Amino acid sequence: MITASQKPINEIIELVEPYKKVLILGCGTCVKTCFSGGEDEVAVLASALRLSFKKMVRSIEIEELTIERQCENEFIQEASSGIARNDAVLSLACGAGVQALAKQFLKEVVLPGLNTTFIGIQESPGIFTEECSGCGNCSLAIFGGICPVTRCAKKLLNGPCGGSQKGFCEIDPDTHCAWHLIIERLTTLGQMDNLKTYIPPKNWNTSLSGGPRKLIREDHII
Amino acid sequence: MNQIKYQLPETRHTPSRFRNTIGKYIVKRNSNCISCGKCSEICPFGVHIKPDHHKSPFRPVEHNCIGFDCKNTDHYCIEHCPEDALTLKENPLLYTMGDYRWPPEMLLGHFAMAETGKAPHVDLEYNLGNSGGGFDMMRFIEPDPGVELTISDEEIDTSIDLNKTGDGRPLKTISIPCYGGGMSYGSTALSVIVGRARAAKRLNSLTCTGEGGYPPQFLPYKEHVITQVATGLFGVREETIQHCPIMEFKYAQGAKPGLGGHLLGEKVTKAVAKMRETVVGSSLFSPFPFHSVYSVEDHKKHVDWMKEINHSVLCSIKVSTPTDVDMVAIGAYYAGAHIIHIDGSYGGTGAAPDIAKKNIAMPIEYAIPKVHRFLVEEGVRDKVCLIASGGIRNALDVAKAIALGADGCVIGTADLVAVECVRCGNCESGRGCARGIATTDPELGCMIDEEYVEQRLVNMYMAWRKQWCDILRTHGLKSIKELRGRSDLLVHLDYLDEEERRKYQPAPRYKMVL
Amino acid sequence: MPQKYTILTKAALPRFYPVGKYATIEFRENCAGSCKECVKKKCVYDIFKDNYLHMSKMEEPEYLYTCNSCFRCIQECTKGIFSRVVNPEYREIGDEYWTPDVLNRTWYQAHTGSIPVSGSGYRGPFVGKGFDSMWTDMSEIVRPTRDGIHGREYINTCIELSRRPERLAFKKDGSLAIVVKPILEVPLPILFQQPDFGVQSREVLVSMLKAANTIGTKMFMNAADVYEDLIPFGPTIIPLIKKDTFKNYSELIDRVDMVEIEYEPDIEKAIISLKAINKNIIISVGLELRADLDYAGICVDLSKMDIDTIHVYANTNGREFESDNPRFIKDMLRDIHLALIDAATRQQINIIASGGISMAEHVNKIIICGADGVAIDLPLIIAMECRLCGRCKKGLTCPVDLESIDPLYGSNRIINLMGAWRNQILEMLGAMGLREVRRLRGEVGRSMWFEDLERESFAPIFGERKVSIDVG
Amino acid sequence: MKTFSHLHENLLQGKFVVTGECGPPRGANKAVIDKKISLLKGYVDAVNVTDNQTAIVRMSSIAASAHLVAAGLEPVMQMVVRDRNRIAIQSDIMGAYSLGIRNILCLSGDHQKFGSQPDAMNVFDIDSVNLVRTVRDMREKGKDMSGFVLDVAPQMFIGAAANPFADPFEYRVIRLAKKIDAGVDFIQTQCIYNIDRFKEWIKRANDEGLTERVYILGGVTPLRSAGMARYMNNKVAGMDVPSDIIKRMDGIGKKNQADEGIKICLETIEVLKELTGVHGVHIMAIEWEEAVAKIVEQAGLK
Amino acid sequence: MKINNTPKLTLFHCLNSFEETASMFDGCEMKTVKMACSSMTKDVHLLRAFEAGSDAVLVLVCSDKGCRYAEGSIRARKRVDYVKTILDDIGMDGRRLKIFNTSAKDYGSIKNIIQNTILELEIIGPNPALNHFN
Repeated sequence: MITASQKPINEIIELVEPYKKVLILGCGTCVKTCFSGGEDEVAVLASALRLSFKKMVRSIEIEELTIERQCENEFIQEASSGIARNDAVLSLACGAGVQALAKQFLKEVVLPGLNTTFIGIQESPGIFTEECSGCGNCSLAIFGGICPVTRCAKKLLNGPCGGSQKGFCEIDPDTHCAWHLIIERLTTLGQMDNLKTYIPPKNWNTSLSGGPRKLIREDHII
Repeated sequence: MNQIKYQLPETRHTPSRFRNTIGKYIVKRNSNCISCGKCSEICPFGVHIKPDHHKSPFRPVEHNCIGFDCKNTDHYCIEHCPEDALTLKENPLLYTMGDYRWPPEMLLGHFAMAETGKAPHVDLEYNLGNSGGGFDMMRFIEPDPGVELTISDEEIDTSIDLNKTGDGRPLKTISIPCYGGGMSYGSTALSVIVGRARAAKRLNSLTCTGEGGYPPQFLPYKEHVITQVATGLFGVREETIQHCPIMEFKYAQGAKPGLGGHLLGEKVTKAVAKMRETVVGSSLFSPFPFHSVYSVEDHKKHVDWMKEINHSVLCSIKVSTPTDVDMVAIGAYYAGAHIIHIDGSYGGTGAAPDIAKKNIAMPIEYAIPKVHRFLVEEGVRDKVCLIASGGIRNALDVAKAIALGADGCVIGTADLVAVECVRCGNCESGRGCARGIATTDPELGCMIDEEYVEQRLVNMYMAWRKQWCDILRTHGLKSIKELRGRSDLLVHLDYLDEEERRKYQPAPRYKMVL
Repeated sequence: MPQKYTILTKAALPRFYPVGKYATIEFRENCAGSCKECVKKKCVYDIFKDNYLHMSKMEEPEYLYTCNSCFRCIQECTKGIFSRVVNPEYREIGDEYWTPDVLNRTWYQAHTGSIPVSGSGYRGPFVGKGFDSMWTDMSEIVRPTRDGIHGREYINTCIELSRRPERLAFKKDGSLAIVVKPILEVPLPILFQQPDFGVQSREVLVSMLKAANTIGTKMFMNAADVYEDLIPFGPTIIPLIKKDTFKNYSELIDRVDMVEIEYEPDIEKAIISLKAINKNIIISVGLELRADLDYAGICVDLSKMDIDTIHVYANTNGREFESDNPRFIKDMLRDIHLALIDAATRQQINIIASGGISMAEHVNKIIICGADGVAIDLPLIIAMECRLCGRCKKGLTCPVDLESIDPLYGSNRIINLMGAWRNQILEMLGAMGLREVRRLRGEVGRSMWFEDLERESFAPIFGERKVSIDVG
Repeated sequence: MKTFSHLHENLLQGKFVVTGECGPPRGANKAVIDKKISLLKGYVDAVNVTDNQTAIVRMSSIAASAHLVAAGLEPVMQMVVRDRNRIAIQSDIMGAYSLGIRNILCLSGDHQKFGSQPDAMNVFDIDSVNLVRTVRDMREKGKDMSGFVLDVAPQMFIGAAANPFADPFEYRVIRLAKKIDAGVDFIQTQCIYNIDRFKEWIKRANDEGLTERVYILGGVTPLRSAGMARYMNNKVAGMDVPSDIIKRMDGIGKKNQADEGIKICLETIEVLKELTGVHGVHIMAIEWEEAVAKIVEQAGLK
Repeated sequence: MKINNTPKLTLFHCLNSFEETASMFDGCEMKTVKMACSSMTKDVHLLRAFEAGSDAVLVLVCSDKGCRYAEGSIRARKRVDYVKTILDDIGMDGRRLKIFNTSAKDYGSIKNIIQNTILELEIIGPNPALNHFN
């Protein structure tokens, strides 16, 4: 899923300050799962904003709504009338959701309430870790299902650097060295040979380095 | 008595249909867990499971946990956890579950029996309800230590004979002293009733169509399916009478005596309507009385008609329990019934006005001895099979009912509990049973498969059979037939001196929020 | 065919969320969030759907008022984050006698006008106190009056409030030799009575009167509360008066059909002067069932006076007043009924019982015990969503804003409740094979009593009972 | 006032300056550089040394610039942010300064997609505006980006590019202002063919007073052929070759097209000379350094 | 700003952590909210209490080991901590939100908690978002 965290509330206050009527629009998919943009978070943020505006002796009208997904037009439509009657939309969705709104609604102000962080998983309750950077060219098969591009701070492809110690990364003693994990796992799997072969420079053309990407499935286009 | 070894149907582990099971205890694992797997190594009950190829253990399987008793063993996970990551509590969910007649532990106990085919290993009180009267106050007496037999379960006879009249019709024998009560196609999902029929075949017992017709799916098990004739005559056809071993006339249902049946329009789907020869979506009423029966003579005509259609069929008369139930019973016998089936007022039902369930007619505990005694006095007790139902919840209720004078019992609710009914009572509201049991909703009705029903029922009855065998053995009996009418083996706590009473397990009596 | 008496009901949604029985416990922290299998989406009863609505408006915490207890959300949640608890507020409404369950079912009936129906068997204790220690009886086959759901409309639920002549006498020409008083009857054995606590705003009273008027019954209310603008309800009102002060209400007395005077010694004189004010008036005497009174004896005395009805009061829970070990109304009624039979006046006088009548079944049961009909008070306000929280007794605001209830709505709710009650009464009468509720009065043969059943069925087996039967 | 380079000095004196361009070789052959130096020396005030232009790997612009310095020709070292993160950029600037390089042109750089190695990961750690700011801060505050005080801070004359022909047109002047605010000293524009549009742009820049704060060198590229004209219009991003110029080239015989190109170039220079706010020309004779001498002489800029 | 004289408190509690008695609330206006389990007090409930004008909000939970749902009390505490940071961020002063482990039987200490809160409110001041239009 895509993880995100809520922007500091003061930043959000600044964002919405110019507007009198704001719709806080939650998204019931990824960001709900990481507790940053579901119904509950929308309610909390709305309440906090109302309080802080009251405190500033400012009036603001806040409407709350959470739709299933903000990155798909089908679902965005549900928010249509809500968006129309407000001055601005504070979107609690990932960046894709915010942009999908901006794409769909020509004249409405769309503000991001979240910082989109990464593609990851909930490793254990409350702990989310980045697992994939969407490089567009997956080589997890070689690395025993552990991604060095994402999880090695140096994106090294031909083995660990000299900085890892006791299985932890030199940049953060709480982060496992991805290469340590890869080696451990490949040893278990009996696939250490994978690491003996030379791995050529990665083609970054398929990643964001190649410019914004487009996925086209001709068979779905009529 | 010759030494027969009974072929018992095989029990098989049949877990819950649901993802999360309900346990008496809750076991929580918090984030301190380092996935060392210690808990899964020591727990013999499968609460903690960590397959070798998994990094971290599964969420605890709480319903297998034996709770605080575990403290005294060497496998108490809470203390063995090196990280203090485990917590054990009594599950507060139980306070919201069940009722006076079926307390939560009895429900859970039956779930466990239906899952494993054995008595639950968790300390659940599954034999006694919380109702404060009737079966819940009765106990089997402390047996004389000398009388206990040392024979295996296989050598104990739990069968009963249904035809004692000697009228030349088949001597139908069923291997357990109970059979399934009527549940109609329409009130209950098809897979459930067919599953019951399959179980009846494996158990060599019977199940009953209820008043809802005879779906063709019953045919492979027809030797084990009773056809019910009730006032609406829904789905009764000549051929269904021809291929059934027993024909049941339902005069009243214990849970709503004096009232007719009522199947809500929503439950009358296309298939149901076809079966009942009626229109889709229209509510179906069964009137209370048979409009053709206004006297015992009329009733006899009924019975004769049926016997004429099928020369080997046995006749069962199902009546409820008014004050004059004894008279009704004897009348039924003389009209030619092989089985007199009395249905007490605390039994189950698909839907009944609350006012009827609670207030009309008497509990089965009173009716059994009343009828038994009267039949004895009339000298016909051994000519007729007396079957009790309506509030028989567990193996001990069955045994107690037999000791009070019945030959056997009919089981309804417990069958449903075995397939995970929680008795929420919404059998007919909205789309019907949310748990997919008593429903014909196209979606909800597909939540259960026949095989699951069959095996869960076999499991439960095999667990019950173990209990019956234990009782019989400890009281020196080899056959459940010998237990019939042995009310001397029973005591009622309210009829004992204080001191005497202390020898027996006290009756659970706590206040519940209903 | 003559018009048959029916009570027309019309669904009346509650104005406030009824206090539901269950609340869910859900630790969202463990939630999988956007789980496709989310049980909240799949709830058969769509409970969570509504719940989200009040989540965003949220004035009060999130209870699942309409949870139907199927346990599926608990058992199917992919992360097992649900648990359930009995709503603490639910535990607290009502009291021992007026249990939350009674309130809930009353609300349901007032809402829908239908009788509570459920699946599965009976869920309660084997036997209880009071009305719960008796069962009504039915008969199996040979009672031709019982036609199930059909033919129930032929069952008559009328009762009289006027005195019945002992016997008719005729002159030689065939005309009546005695004066037959006009007959006053109500079409169902239930009268209304002003509750002795609770919100008593004009709207509340008008709601009750309107309902009584619509279904053709009458309502006992304090004469002092009968303001001028309630006079249009005149024939529906039975003013409650006292010996000392009734003269202040002579105008009112003149305009109503029936009046009730509180029992005091030497009541007879007052009755005579009442008749002087309105010679056709039907008189009821209200008698508190106090432990220090020989109420059966008093009733016998009263039955010999020129009155029509005796209205006996137990407390709200159906108990005797002023007693450390109060008896229950069913036993007290038995005594009174039998005393009147002994005095050979039972046929002439009517007995209305009130106190502790909380469910439809109690009406039948108390009639079996000897009453002609009942008067109810609390069910009326419960029908209008009262929670018996007792806040009004402390001068606090009413959580369901009873004082401003719209009488049209309020009466609708009460009519629904009465419609449902009457249907249940019919249900039982049908099962018992009776065509008339009047035939049920004193008909203990149509009942079974715990103590009798124990003696008959269990004593021959278990011997002497050592734990005394406590069903009073 | 301090002058940072000869180019700066010339501009300060109000001279209409000329800069040329020198693309380093795709290899380590210094002779190529030497040849280009010989072609340009004496004709221009400074020479831009491109930095892996069009993302094709070449000798580094620092090294090539150093060769120019050694040969006595003043380089304008181009630097793109595509290949270096901020760490490399700052260190390279310091290195360049130590080698005697005094002019820098701060650019974003062409995307590698069209270059020789499209698989490469690009950097774009900071953008060109920030690069300008970084160089300016080093010069003026003596600090690197982290705020560390440098013992000798590079003192460079800072240039940047501007493209009056890219869309949206309205924004082009705003962007120019933004670069000026960041501290740019001189601007070299994209090749000018659409002279009308350039006039409009410079007019707006004048109106905003921007041309008083920065030296603008108009970019010109002599067309070698009609094909080149068409190619530049169609394939090179941000290039605007009006159709009448293409037509004009087409109307000339193949042999004389190069001369015609130079002619067009000279005409453009003539216009530029007269425009207020234009302080010189930047002649980008791509791989045709011979043309520079010709143009400079014929335009009378020597 | 209008300052109300009697402090307004909202108290969230579960069945086992608190039992209401009248004399407990001398000197303040108290709204009590009985929860099925105090851990069901969601973030938004707490904020709404402030929106409704409370000067302080108290959450009473069972002891950490005493929670019927095993971890409810701990969760409630974490959630309260989170809301405190929100309150601090928006300048409402997180100190006006408090959580205590109590037991319904411990009448005295609950009374103390309430009185201390009232005293503390004299320092912190009334709800700064109170009494404004909107």
